Amino acid sequence: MSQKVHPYIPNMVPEVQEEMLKVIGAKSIMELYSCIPDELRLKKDLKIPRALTEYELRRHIETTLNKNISTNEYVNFLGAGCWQHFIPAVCDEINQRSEFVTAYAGEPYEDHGRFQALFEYQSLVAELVDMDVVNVPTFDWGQAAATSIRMASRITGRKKILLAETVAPERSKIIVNYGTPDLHFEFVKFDIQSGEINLDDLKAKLTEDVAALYFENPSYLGFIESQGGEISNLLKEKGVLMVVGVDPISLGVLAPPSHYGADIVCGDLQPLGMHMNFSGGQSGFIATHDEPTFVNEYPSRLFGIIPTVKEGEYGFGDVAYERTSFAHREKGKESVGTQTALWGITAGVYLALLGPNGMQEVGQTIMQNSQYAVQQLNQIDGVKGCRFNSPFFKEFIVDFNNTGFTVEQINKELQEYNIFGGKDLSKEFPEFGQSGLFCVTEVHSIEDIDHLVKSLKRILAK
Amino acid sequence: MSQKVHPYIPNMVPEVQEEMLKVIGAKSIMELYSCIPDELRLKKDLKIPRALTEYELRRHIETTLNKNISTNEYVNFLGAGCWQHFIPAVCDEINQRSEFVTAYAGEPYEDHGRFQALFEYQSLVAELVDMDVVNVPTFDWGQAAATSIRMASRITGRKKILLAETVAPERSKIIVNYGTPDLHFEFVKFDIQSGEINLDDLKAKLTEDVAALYFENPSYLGFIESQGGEISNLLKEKGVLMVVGVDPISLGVLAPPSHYGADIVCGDLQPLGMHMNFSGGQSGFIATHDEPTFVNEYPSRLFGIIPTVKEGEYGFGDVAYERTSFAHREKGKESVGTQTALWGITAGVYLALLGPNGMQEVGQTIMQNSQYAVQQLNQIDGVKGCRFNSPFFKEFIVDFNNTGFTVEQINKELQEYNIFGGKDLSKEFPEFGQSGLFCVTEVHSIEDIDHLVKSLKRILAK
Amino acid sequence: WNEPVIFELHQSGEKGVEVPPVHDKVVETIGDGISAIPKSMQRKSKPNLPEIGQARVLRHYLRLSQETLGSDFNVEIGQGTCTMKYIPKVNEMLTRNPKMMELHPLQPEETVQGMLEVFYNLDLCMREISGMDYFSFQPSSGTQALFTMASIVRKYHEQRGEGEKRNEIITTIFSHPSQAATAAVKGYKIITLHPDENGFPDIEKLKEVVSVRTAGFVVANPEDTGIFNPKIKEFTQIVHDAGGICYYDQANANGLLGITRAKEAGFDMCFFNLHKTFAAPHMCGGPATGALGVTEELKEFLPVPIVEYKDGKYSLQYDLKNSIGKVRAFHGVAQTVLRSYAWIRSLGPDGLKEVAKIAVLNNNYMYHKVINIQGASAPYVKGHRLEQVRYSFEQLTSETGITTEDIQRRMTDFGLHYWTSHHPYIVKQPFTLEPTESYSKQDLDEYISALEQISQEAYENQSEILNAPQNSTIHKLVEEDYLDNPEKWCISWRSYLKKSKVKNHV
Amino acid sequence: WNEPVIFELHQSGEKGVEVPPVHDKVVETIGDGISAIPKSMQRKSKPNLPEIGQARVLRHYLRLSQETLGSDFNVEIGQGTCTMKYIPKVNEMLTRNPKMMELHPLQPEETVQGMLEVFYNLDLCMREISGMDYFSFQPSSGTQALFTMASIVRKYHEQRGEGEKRNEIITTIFSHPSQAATAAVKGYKIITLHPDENGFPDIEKLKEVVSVRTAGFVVANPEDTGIFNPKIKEFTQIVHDAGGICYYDQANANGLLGITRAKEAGFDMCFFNLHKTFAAPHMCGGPATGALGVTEELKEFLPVPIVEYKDGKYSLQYDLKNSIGKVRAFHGVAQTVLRSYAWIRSLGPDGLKEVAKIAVLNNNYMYHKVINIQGASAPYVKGHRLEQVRYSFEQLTSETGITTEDIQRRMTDFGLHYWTSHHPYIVKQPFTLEPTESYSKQDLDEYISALEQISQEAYENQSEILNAPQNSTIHKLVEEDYLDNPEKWCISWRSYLKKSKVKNHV
Repeated sequence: MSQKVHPYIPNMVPEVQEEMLKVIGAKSIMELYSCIPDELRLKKDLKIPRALTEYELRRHIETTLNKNISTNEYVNFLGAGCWQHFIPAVCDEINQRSEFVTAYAGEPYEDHGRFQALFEYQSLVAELVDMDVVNVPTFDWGQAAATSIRMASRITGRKKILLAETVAPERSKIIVNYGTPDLHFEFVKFDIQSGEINLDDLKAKLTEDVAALYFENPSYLGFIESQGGEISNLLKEKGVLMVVGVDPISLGVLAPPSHYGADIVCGDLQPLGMHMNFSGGQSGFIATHDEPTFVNEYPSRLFGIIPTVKEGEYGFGDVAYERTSFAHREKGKESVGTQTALWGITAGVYLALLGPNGMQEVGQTIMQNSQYAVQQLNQIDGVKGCRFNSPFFKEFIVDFNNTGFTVEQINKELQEYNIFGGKDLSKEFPEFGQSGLFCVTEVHSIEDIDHLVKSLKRILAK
Repeated sequence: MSQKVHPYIPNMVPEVQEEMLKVIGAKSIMELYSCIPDELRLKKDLKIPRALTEYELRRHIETTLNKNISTNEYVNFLGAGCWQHFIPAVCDEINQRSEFVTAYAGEPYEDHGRFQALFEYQSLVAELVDMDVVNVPTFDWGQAAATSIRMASRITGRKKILLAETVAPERSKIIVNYGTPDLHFEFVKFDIQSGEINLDDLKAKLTEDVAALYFENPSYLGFIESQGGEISNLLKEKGVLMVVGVDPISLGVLAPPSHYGADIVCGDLQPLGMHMNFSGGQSGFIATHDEPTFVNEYPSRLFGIIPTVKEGEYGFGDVAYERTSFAHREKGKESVGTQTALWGITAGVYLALLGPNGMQEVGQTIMQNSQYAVQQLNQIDGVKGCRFNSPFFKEFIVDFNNTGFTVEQINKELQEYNIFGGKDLSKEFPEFGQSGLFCVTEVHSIEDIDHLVKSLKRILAK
Repeated sequence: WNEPVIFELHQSGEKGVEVPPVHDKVVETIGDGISAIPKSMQRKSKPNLPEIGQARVLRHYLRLSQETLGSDFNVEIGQGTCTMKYIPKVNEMLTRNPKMMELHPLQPEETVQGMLEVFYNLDLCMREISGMDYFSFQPSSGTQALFTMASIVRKYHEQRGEGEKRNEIITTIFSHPSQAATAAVKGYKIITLHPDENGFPDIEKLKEVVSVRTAGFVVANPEDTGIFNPKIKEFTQIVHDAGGICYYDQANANGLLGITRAKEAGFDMCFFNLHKTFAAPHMCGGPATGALGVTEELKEFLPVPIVEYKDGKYSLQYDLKNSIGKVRAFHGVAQTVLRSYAWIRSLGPDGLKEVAKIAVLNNNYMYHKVINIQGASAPYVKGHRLEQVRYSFEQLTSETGITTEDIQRRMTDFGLHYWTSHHPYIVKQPFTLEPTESYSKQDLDEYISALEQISQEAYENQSEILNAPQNSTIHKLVEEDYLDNPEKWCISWRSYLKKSKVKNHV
Repeated sequence: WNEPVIFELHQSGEKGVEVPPVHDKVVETIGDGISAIPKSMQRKSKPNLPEIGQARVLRHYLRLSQETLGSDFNVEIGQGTCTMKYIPKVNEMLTRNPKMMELHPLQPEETVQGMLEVFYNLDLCMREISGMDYFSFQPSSGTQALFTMASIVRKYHEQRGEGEKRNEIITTIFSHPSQAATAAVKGYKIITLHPDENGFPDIEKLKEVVSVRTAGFVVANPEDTGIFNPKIKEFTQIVHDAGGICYYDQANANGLLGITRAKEAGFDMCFFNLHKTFAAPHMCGGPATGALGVTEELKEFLPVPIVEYKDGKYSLQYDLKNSIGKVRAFHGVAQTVLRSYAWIRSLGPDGLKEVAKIAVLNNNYMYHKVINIQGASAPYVKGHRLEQVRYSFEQLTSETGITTEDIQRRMTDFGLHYWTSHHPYIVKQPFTLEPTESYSKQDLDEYISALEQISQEAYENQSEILNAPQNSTIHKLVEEDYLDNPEKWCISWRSYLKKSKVKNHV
């Protein structure tokens, strides 16, 4: 290797190096490191396997990945924060374009296309949530929720945050980690029959020092929180902001939170065109109304549309850049950096392809398929297709308590039938006993669902 | 469907249709078909399965293709005109670029990139074969050979063609089909020990009415024809042109035919960066010296470099366009049309990536790996690793006559070991009895070869 | 970008990619491998290819790609006759499946059942669409399909002992040049019919030329003019009566899907370009497929193998009694077969008919708009156009001196293609537009308004046209005799270096 | 292209894609599905998204892609500190494997062994490169890694009962703004050290500020100036002595691979941006990964899960005693982990060291060329630069009035990026160049000569600069207060329509 020129490193050519060293006035490259004291120099070689040529690398990685079984091979009922949906080929084509893959932080001139694509993404999601401001995407739902909550605290000047107890536990962890030590969190109980927020408990906890209530709709557990309007009224009385997390693919059929009083909406873009990628497809968004008190509290970049010297031409730039930590370091609003811009562009492509009708259709199909699944599951002895009596979207808790099996056992057996069963909830929500959170979307054919039901019947008949 | 608007057909929108029909002055679209007499109208619906949505289509096609077993899954020793080689990822990136995939026959202005890429392809292959003229690619080796031969006939004004008997039988069929009824073909015998051309037989058949001799080097049967110089001398005496078919991936180590007197060189570009694609990767090329008598006989397009009004800028255009059937229909040279331009561009990328050293290395590795395979095969009782005593490139005839098994049986058994054995030659070349044409390239690891040898040992020990 | 020619990027020592290495044990056992080659056959010095790092090679070709105007990027209706339609991305993704890319054509049939199923299913669809009885996907372009059909015509007559006698093939002037050219390759004398004053193929002229020497008749319908010949059945009847074979150039059948078929018009063979009507991409000019269909009677002449289906198993049938042999290696361009099959499945029977109807609607809309542009016309019969039209700027040229080639150069500035037409220019100052079903009214209006603007420029302000292109990647070409003078043409970089060196020394 | 905003492409009735249909039997059984939603929660009218055919959507976004200057397309050394290096295409292809794209993060461990193996192997490589003992790949950018490290610092001190007391984190002004910003989010008071006159972090100042309130010290080395602080070990010692944690911003470690490590310099934690040093692409700004390494002592604080290996089986370990919990959903950005692992494997130990050496060679070559450009300089100590340099055009500005922003606009005309620097502009009229190992001498010379030409223009012919960009996709922006005035800013198209309507009515 030390002799060979690597294809990725053109200037390993010795003659070229010599020429360059001459310009520099150095004898060797190592001389350029003279500023590093000897005691800091690494004396040994790195213990890393030898270099592979491209073909060897390909074979090595493919062999390794072949040890995985993908959701193309098994029928998958896992959701719980990362979901399997239909992904239009055009989404992949665009996000695999070399230009978008390798661009970064160029200026509005040379990266005009990137700016426009992200502005359009903002605009498309704005329609979906029916609000005027959407940010350049953040990391994921959890972090978007954390930031939404911090924004609410800055806006209200208050430090206490209420979280619905049904908020996804993993997201709660992120929220709390991002919120502390500044903020204090308290959980609001839920109704064990419906999953919805217990309004009495909410009222009791709604003190004057509460900045915001955060809940999710559709919730982590799948049910639809239908008390949006009432909750909003309660909050308004106390000057508390309502922050709602939402699965955007539900918004063709479900009312967007802005319609029932949300001040800040957040969620995950992954359902809108991102492959699951073992969780690499997550991407968070935040939306608010166009009020300066809100806009000025975003830490993220916000692209705005502006004119150019040519009549009728659009240009783009950073709105209220002075907010950001790029402009003012620790004095900026939280922090900003590389997040998930490519997924924002992709979500834009997805929304542009589906349009108003497609978004409604996909939402409806999910409602239909998931209700069908519950109905079929109900016909299995000892299984309750849905633990809650409330309506649900895409996900639902299947109750196995009367089967004599644990979810773990059932899921293990389902693998024999090439099925990934739902997420075992017995640790996160012990109050549900042996229950699993199953996810059914538009990608599940009737055959897939029937296969699940048949397989469960066989397993439970043992 | 008749109600729905298909994503591929925007103007199915009824309101838009109405507007357009108004401009046309027609009441319905079917009115526009009034020029087709009723008796020609199709009265029934096409019996074609119902339309699938994108997701259904994807699942349908993937399920269908999953019935295949690819050469990624089995170790493959098939060659015989379509070969498995290492394909740099950059080749795929370029030939999957939307611009190149969907471009066609634009002008030198808007398709400057396409013209330049193809001119560069011509130039790079020109270096490989060490000749000054290369065409925009044709269909495949067989058709390139057929055209080379027709060119030779037009140049010499003669009608008789000699073919080496070792020319790939399938290619011979193409050559003869393209040549008849204009040309007459005769086969020249080969030496049964070496595969090389029988010079005595050649001399006997070299009459004054012969336009050209066509042979392949390395040959279809893998051996290297080493009598190039002598053959050339014999031909020159009679004013006969020498047309040589060549596997271009051999030319880093083998002398290009121009070095031993070839007038026209042809071959297949598939080894230079094309996936096998069940034979969709084939692509022919033709090369000659830069003599007007030759250049004017090409039927294909030839791109040339020319200046533009801006100093130092390059432009490109069609050289001697008047030759072609585009210009003069049946008076043009044969015919030209869509052939395999994208593979030409890809081969250019491949050569640019490998460079002189890479081409030599890949040739050498193939020589080494294939010789190693023969040597190991020789150690199996009853198996002769290579039927010929002459040197070979990439392919070789494995002789199973003394094993008591047919090639068919052996190949069938090899599948149990996840191996595709070599091509059964017993029908094409009955003189070799039960022999198979095996192919070993740079993609075969030593483990692959040892696995073949071990598997054969087990099979033959039964 | 102003990309140099790739050889100019050479830097000795750089490397674009590493090839798979040889194993040490192989080297120990075998040595350098090269010494086995007879001295006379060893390459003496390495090929004079450039040495360039991977990133630079990639950058070069990516830039060239951006300088290429694919149909994905523009309102691609200027390449008339080529049926530039939307190429669905999902089909492209499907062709990148290793279960297709990495198949060897000689694998045992039981390991390629999925692929054979795709071939066979597409065959079934094509039969429905054409009325023919069997299809071969071996021909890899329209030209090769025409050649194959000419070969079948010859074999057919040879089988009947009329091979020598029947030595003429009849075609028409508004058909693709390859019809005539391929028949000539197959040894036929070409008889070309010119149209009547309305642009229809002239049935009287056909009657005059058919005879016992007639081997075949090949025609497109509609021809490049977009005019459908309503008497086509009489034409085929006349030829059949004379003992000839009728074959149909349906390279572009885009206006006819589900409307009318080769069978009912009396043809014995036809072919479809999968890269036109059936939405396989053009890929800068191939690889492609000319799917060739024949009647039961001509099946035995098809090139081998064809795919058959029996007892739940697909197989490759090599045993056709009078097969013409082969026209292309192995099975044809499998990716394209897959793409077109996927396309048909995504449309279904109703969708295919909508394709035809909207293609005709779009074309007639354009027709009514374009003939109203000052200086433009559509020669021959009024109306009667199906999926495309050959227009003429003859009037514009005579009134302003601006030619169709000038307009072509200027259209580049609008980011649009504009193709004149095949030679010879029977229609003077021609241009051929084919809007297909893929473009919306808004798209068509964009194209039309570009033509309108240029027409206006021709009459009012020619400098914009004469200085075109102004927005292109390169400036106006200096053609002179650089392309036709053997002293000056340079068909490779090495040739350019030699010739420019000579020039510089003079 | 002059692409409209996507909403302007709307044509009622058009459709971009069809979603998978619901099965008839499901409809029979369930009905419309929507009525199950309480009335108050049903969406009353469809979202106001545009309706556009598939081809037009594709064309729109493809054109926008061409209007974006990815690092594949230019000599990308103008975005200093970002380590824009060659993104190997083979790695991109590998990430498109369905065995990776279509994995759900909660699948049983035995069905994702290959993926976990990749995580674990990359962990092993990172340990070697840094000297740290365990890595987490959950943080999905440098900023998030910094936040995670600040969280660990807090948890660490809390565990020791010093959570309240230790409320200060020390950083330097030439480090990335996120160092300060994330620590502030975690509730810390920020103390920022300014450099000494040679540009080195000032050890005396450090001594002044450390105290019992010091929770941690975070720094990059080299900082954005490219200057390596040789006393770094003394720095970490001072902080350790005061009871603080030292964490190392190695977002960009490109000049150091195999040369020097976090461990030997005395750090307790460090992170690497996989999308910088380890050749994962930037993707317009993520998704990305900030691989976070800690010493054995801090392992228990890492976010969960981490990957462990035992008895031939990889598993996800959720059980860390004092884990800070989570910073991101599930496991992080798996694609990026795969890419960086592939990159390391394609280089091997020697190759990694060559990366560092050539990055430093390239940078020093540029340094010597750039400081000779009229009006340019590199403030602070002469030499001592590793992989990047923060330059200044202060002299040029004072002599010609041309600012670094003007130059930025003009560089666009050369198809090149040019980034000024993070705020505040401690170095006046700054620009930061980082050539990495990916560019050849020829590439560097191209970039340098563009700078030289612009400098010359500044002194001789400013109109070229003042009118820039001239070659860009768009013209000069009219900024005024469009971006900062709430009455005028438009952060979405609907907002633009509302506000421009108001304007038009006035």
